[in-house]
Amino acid sequence: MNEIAIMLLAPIIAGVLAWLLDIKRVREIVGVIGAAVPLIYIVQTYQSVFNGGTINLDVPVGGFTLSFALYNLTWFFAAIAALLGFTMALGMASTSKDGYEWLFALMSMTGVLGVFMAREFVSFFLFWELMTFASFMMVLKYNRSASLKYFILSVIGAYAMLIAIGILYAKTGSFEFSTIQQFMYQDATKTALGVKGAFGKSETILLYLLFLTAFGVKAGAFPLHVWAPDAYSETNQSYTSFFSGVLSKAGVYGFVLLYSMMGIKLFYTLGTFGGHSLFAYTIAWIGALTVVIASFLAVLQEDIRKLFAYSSVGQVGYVLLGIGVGTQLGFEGALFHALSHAIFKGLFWLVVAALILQTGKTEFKDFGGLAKKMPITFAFGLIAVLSLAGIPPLAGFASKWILYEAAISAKMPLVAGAIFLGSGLAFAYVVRFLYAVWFGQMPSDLRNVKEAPLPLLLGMALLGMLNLVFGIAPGLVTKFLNTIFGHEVITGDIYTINTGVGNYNALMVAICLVAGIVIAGVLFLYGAKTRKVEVNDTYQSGNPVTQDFNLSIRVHFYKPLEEALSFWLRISFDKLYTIIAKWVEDFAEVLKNAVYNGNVQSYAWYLGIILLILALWGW
Amino acid sequence: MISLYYFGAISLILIGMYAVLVKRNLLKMLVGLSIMETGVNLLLISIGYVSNRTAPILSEGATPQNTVDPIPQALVLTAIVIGVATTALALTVVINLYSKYKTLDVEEIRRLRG
Amino acid sequence: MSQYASLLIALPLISAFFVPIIKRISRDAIMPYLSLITLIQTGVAAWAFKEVYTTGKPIIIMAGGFKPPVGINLYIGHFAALFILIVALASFIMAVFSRKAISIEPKDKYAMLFLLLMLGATGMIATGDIFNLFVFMEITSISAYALTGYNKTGEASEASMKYIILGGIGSSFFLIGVALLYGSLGTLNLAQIAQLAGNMNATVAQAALALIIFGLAVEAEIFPLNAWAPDAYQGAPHPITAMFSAFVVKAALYAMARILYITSSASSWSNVLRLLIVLGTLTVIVGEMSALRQKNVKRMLAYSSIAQVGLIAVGFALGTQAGVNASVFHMFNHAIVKALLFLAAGYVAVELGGTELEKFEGLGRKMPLTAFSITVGAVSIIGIPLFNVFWSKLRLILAALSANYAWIAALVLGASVVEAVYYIRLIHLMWFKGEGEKMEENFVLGGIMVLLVAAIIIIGVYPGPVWNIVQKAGSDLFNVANYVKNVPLLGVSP
Amino acid sequence: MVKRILAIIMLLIVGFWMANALSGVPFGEDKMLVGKYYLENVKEQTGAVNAVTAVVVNYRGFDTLGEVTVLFIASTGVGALLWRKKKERTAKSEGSVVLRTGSRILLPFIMLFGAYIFIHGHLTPGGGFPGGATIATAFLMLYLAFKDYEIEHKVFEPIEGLAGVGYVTVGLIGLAIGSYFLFDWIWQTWGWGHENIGRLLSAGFIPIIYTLIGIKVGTELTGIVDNMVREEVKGND
Amino acid sequence: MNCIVCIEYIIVAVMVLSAIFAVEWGDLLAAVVGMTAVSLFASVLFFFLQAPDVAMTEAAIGAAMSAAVFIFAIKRTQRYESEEEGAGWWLRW
Repeated sequence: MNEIAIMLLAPIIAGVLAWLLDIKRVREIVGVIGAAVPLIYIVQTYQSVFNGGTINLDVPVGGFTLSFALYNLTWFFAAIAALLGFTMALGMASTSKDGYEWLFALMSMTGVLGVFMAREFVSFFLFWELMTFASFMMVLKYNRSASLKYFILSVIGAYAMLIAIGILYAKTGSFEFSTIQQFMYQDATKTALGVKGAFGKSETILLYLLFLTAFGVKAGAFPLHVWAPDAYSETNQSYTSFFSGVLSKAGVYGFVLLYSMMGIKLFYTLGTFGGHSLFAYTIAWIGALTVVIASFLAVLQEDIRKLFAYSSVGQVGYVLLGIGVGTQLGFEGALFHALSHAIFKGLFWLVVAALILQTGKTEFKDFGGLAKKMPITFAFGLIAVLSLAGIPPLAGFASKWILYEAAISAKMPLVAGAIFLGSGLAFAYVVRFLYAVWFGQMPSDLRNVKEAPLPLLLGMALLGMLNLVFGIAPGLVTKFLNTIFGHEVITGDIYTINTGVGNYNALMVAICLVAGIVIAGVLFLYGAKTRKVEVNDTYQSGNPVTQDFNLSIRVHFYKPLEEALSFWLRISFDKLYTIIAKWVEDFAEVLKNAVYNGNVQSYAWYLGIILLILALWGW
Repeated sequence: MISLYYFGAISLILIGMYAVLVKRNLLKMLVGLSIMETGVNLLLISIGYVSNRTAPILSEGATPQNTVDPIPQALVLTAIVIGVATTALALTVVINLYSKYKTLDVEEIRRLRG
Repeated sequence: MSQYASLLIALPLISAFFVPIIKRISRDAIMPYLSLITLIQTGVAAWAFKEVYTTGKPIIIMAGGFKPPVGINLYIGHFAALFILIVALASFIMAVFSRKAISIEPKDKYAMLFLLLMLGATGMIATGDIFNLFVFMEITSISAYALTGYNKTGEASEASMKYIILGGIGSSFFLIGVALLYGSLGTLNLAQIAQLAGNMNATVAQAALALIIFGLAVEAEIFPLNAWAPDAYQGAPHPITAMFSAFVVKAALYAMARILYITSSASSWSNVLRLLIVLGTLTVIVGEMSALRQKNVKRMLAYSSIAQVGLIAVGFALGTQAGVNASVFHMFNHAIVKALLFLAAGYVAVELGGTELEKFEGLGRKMPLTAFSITVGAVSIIGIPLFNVFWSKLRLILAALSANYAWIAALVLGASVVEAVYYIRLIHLMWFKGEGEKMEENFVLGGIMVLLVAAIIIIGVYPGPVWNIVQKAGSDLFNVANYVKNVPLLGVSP
Repeated sequence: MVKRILAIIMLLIVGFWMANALSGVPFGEDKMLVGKYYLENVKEQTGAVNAVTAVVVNYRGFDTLGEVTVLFIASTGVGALLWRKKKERTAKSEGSVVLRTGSRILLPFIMLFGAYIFIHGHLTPGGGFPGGATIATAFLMLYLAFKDYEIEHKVFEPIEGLAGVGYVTVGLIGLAIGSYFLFDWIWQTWGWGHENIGRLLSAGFIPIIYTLIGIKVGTELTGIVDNMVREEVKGND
Repeated sequence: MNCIVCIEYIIVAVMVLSAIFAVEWGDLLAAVVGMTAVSLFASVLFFFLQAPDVAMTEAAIGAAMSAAVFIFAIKRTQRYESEEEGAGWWLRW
């Protein structure tokens, strides 16, 4: 049987089984196996895909043919999905409560894989919806309003995509990506020569905006990000590792598609702005805005889940930014960052899942000093923190570095600035996470917290390893990514990456770092005179802090920043959308009561009025 | 210049419609409806009429050439019966309504709304 | 042989007339008798369906052996065959459901009216003569009036009253339109009207067409002529509500579309289309808006089905083959889904005594099967892929875009969003709210629900075969020349 | 008041529109197309002298069937909606002496007249529906005259049903013999009564069907009247 | 103009008049009588229009039967319509 078919079917079948059996242990085992199958096939197909091979699958359904293909680009995304799916399954093995979660978690995994491997729009859309629906069901179980927000935005995005697909189909008569791509190319050349193409300017812009909405919603790009924080935090955290790590990447993949299909056409239609292709520049700025805003909001959160939810949004912003840069370097950086974000954010969410599982707390103020209690989790948490904050030699640094280089080389200093600012803010919030949760004084009710359960730790271990590996040997990734572009965008061997602008030798950095740590350790052990001090209440200029303005790292640590930003924080798209929704509902109420007012006579009047209209329009 | 019968038929229809639109008493509305139906029947028949011809009963003296169109008459036979059926049913409903609401004013009878 | 398809009309009639005798024999035999008759009707309809779709030729039933236009002919083409089957099937399901749902006397009269409602819808779909269409429409609507008021509560009588007044006005104006048509063409047969419509006096054609569409639109629940619908849906007994939504409206819609395309050669035809598109759009908007904050689930479903009707009407009014196909497909899917939803909601009402939203809290624990089928139906009507309604909505969008009506696609989007809001409210209420202990569910109804759910999902996963059938039906509706060719017209010409 | 004025204006516009349309259908002109065919072939095809009857019963048989059905629905619906556990007449006073004696004497004649009307439907104006209505008026008189008169429900309902069954059965016999539903087997297949067109025993199954219709309509209208007259009485329990 | 025509005019006029009365009379019994009158005049017009069958049917069913049914209904509900034209009917919608 075809690999793709197995990769698509295995998770959902496992999910259905787990749901039907719904016996503890059994469903976990089934689920993990189901999630492992795609990973196995991904690993197995690596060689052939690396050497430029493709695997195809065509399924005729109801007048359409669903066709899938596994080649290097799709393989890359599918690999992310499979990997995260597997770790998610490991995590859920210890955090999931019932078969329901298994069913929809694995269903969404199938959906994502389908989206990544689809080769034409019908299957793309079908699996897109499957993924949306499954993730929605996951959220619905925990919180209705969050799920509703998520679902409505998704439906808007989905139908925006559907309309765009319809327009494309009506013009090109095909759903195939490749066909549409060629059509667009010819059309673009026509436009370039000034000949009237099939797509007018307005139509092209419409298509662009529709796709922007469709993919922007899923990627959580500003200002369509409002669903993300709630949805990410209001579900099973192990699932969130997949949700924020991979589902958002579906949106990213969508942008990549948009480029590959309509890039040239859009370029010729929309022209350039300050030397950059306008449409790409918009995407870049959307990404930059997302990064900055989401990072600021993340800094101000008091709830771990919310913090990482916002930070996920921000990190996806990096990816969009990289895509928006528009150069091949930018693309490669974006793809790399997609991978590294997936692995470190997945790791983060697993850590959070472990914390919540073991302590039942979510607020910073309830944590503290857990490093002693959960050392292994702490270790992986540390790796994740370093990687997210972009400290070499971890995956996060490599990818961000490439993005930065790309932005500079594409002469987008402002965007590069956004990257910097984002990194700084990221550092701010992860430091808080690091200290407030792991160090400092331990609240009395956390005395007897246990280490996280084994499956969860395995998941973390896998992701942590990869963080280190891709950090130290980024060449592994870049080499593969080069095959996508067909030539060496980023040169250098496994350990060093050379973007042509700058050069980064991860191994060297790593060695230096290890050496430094060793030296520091030696000094610490033998040189310094250390004395143990009991950590207790934080003091401000000698006095114990009063509750009203408690600036301990656990509570309102960034209160001053919040006050500084208070004006900007009042502007919230979330609130805006809520207001609009409420307004619509009230309007609906009024309309309903006005039209269906229960009086037969007024109904008869409606008939009369229609007759009148007919009569007047009759002349 | 519109013919007399058309005028009568249309005016009946309009008067019936007027009753439905203006009168708040259900029975009055139904009176209006049945007047409307009468008007429609009259309209049909007068459409089928042909000047100076006899009824379509081909007994003595009546040939196919000098009789009026039988189809509208057949239709109107049906329409009349349908009309009376509707009226009877409507009145039954009115009786039920009155026993429940103790009024026939359409502006009181609006428990179902929104 | 094919003339035996006239049993489709004769069987319900004779069995309805026979009910009083059955009642004399035994009062308990009535409901089983009802189910039996509907089952036989389903068999006949299935036979006719097979006949039509194997031979590919429509069945023309000539009453009294007179060729049209002299005699009245029934035209059971691809469309009619399909929808008569749906009518019979839905009636059978609802007849089975009635055994549980109908506790109010007099059951014998209920059985008669039920059969005649089915007969009326069948006739409306089958007939090939415009005045005969009027008669069958009256049969349908009068039995609908009676059944709406059947519960004899104040609400039921009120709803029935509204329905009667609006329906009365509508049918009167329909008849005026028929009179104008006859006066200018001298024939009543649809095929011949299609032949002669081209050389009709423009003003007469416009007025006649407008009035006929107006009269039918009252039955077809086009805004703002649909004000009776929510009340009637709410007041009627539960099986009857399901029948309304499943095929009574559909029959009226079909008649509207048929007459629309029959007269397509008449002048000022495109104006009618434009008007119908506007009205359909308004129907969708108002229907969804009204459903948004509905406290009573049955009424909510009613509004949602009104909105779907609007979508169907818009599809018909696009004036293209693709649009008609999409609409027919949507009619088909909507019939299945709404039958399921109203069946389940009615069953809940029978068990828990009411269809207010509070009654549905914790339904997932009380009646898991019912709750599950409601969920599937709701998810399907929202238009999630791999459920049947998605495909028809997709076809509708594609048709609208290829007809250069981009905003209709946007309309479908908006409708789906609003549907998502209120249906998810319901789903969440059923599964994640309230408490309650498991109560055992009726086996037969459970089986029926499971079958309908299976149908929804199968069509959703593999819409191919149904789509082929629907395409045939749509072309039967759209391709008027073919229709005229199929009817063996006698050479009666001016 | 505003309502009235608006209504009048609106209706005048609509009326003008309809009149305008009707001007395209001139009054009193020969617009027959199918009608001519009927008039020319009615005698040999159906044997009825009264073309309207022929159209009603033979050519447009489906309409008539539906018409009967509609009336049947009406009476059924009236029965269903006015159904109560216990119903009886609550008239206070008898009718006047004239009415009582008159109705006693006239009853058979009225019935006979009604029967005449529907039996001679194919020769003279009239037919099943007026005939049935006439019979119903007879019963109506009885109701008005006597304060505790009630029809035999046990008899009426089955008769009503059986008449309908008979009608459909005649149609089905047509389907069996002439292979068309509502086919006039007596006239066209057996060819009875071709010689005496214009006399009673002709016109195939028209007299039969009209008789059935007459009985049916009479019983139905009577049933409607009966249901309307008898009111619910609260059983003393 | 010959006499039959003027009779037609008179009948139509009376018919329309009685229709108006039927609509406007506050006493519902009177209104029903007016409605019956309309039906009867209509059946006379049917005679003039060479439609004896229709005329008979209208007289028997359209006039007599529906009048009877109406009267019974009035007997069981109320006889006088309470017609107060309160202000702002559109507000009460």
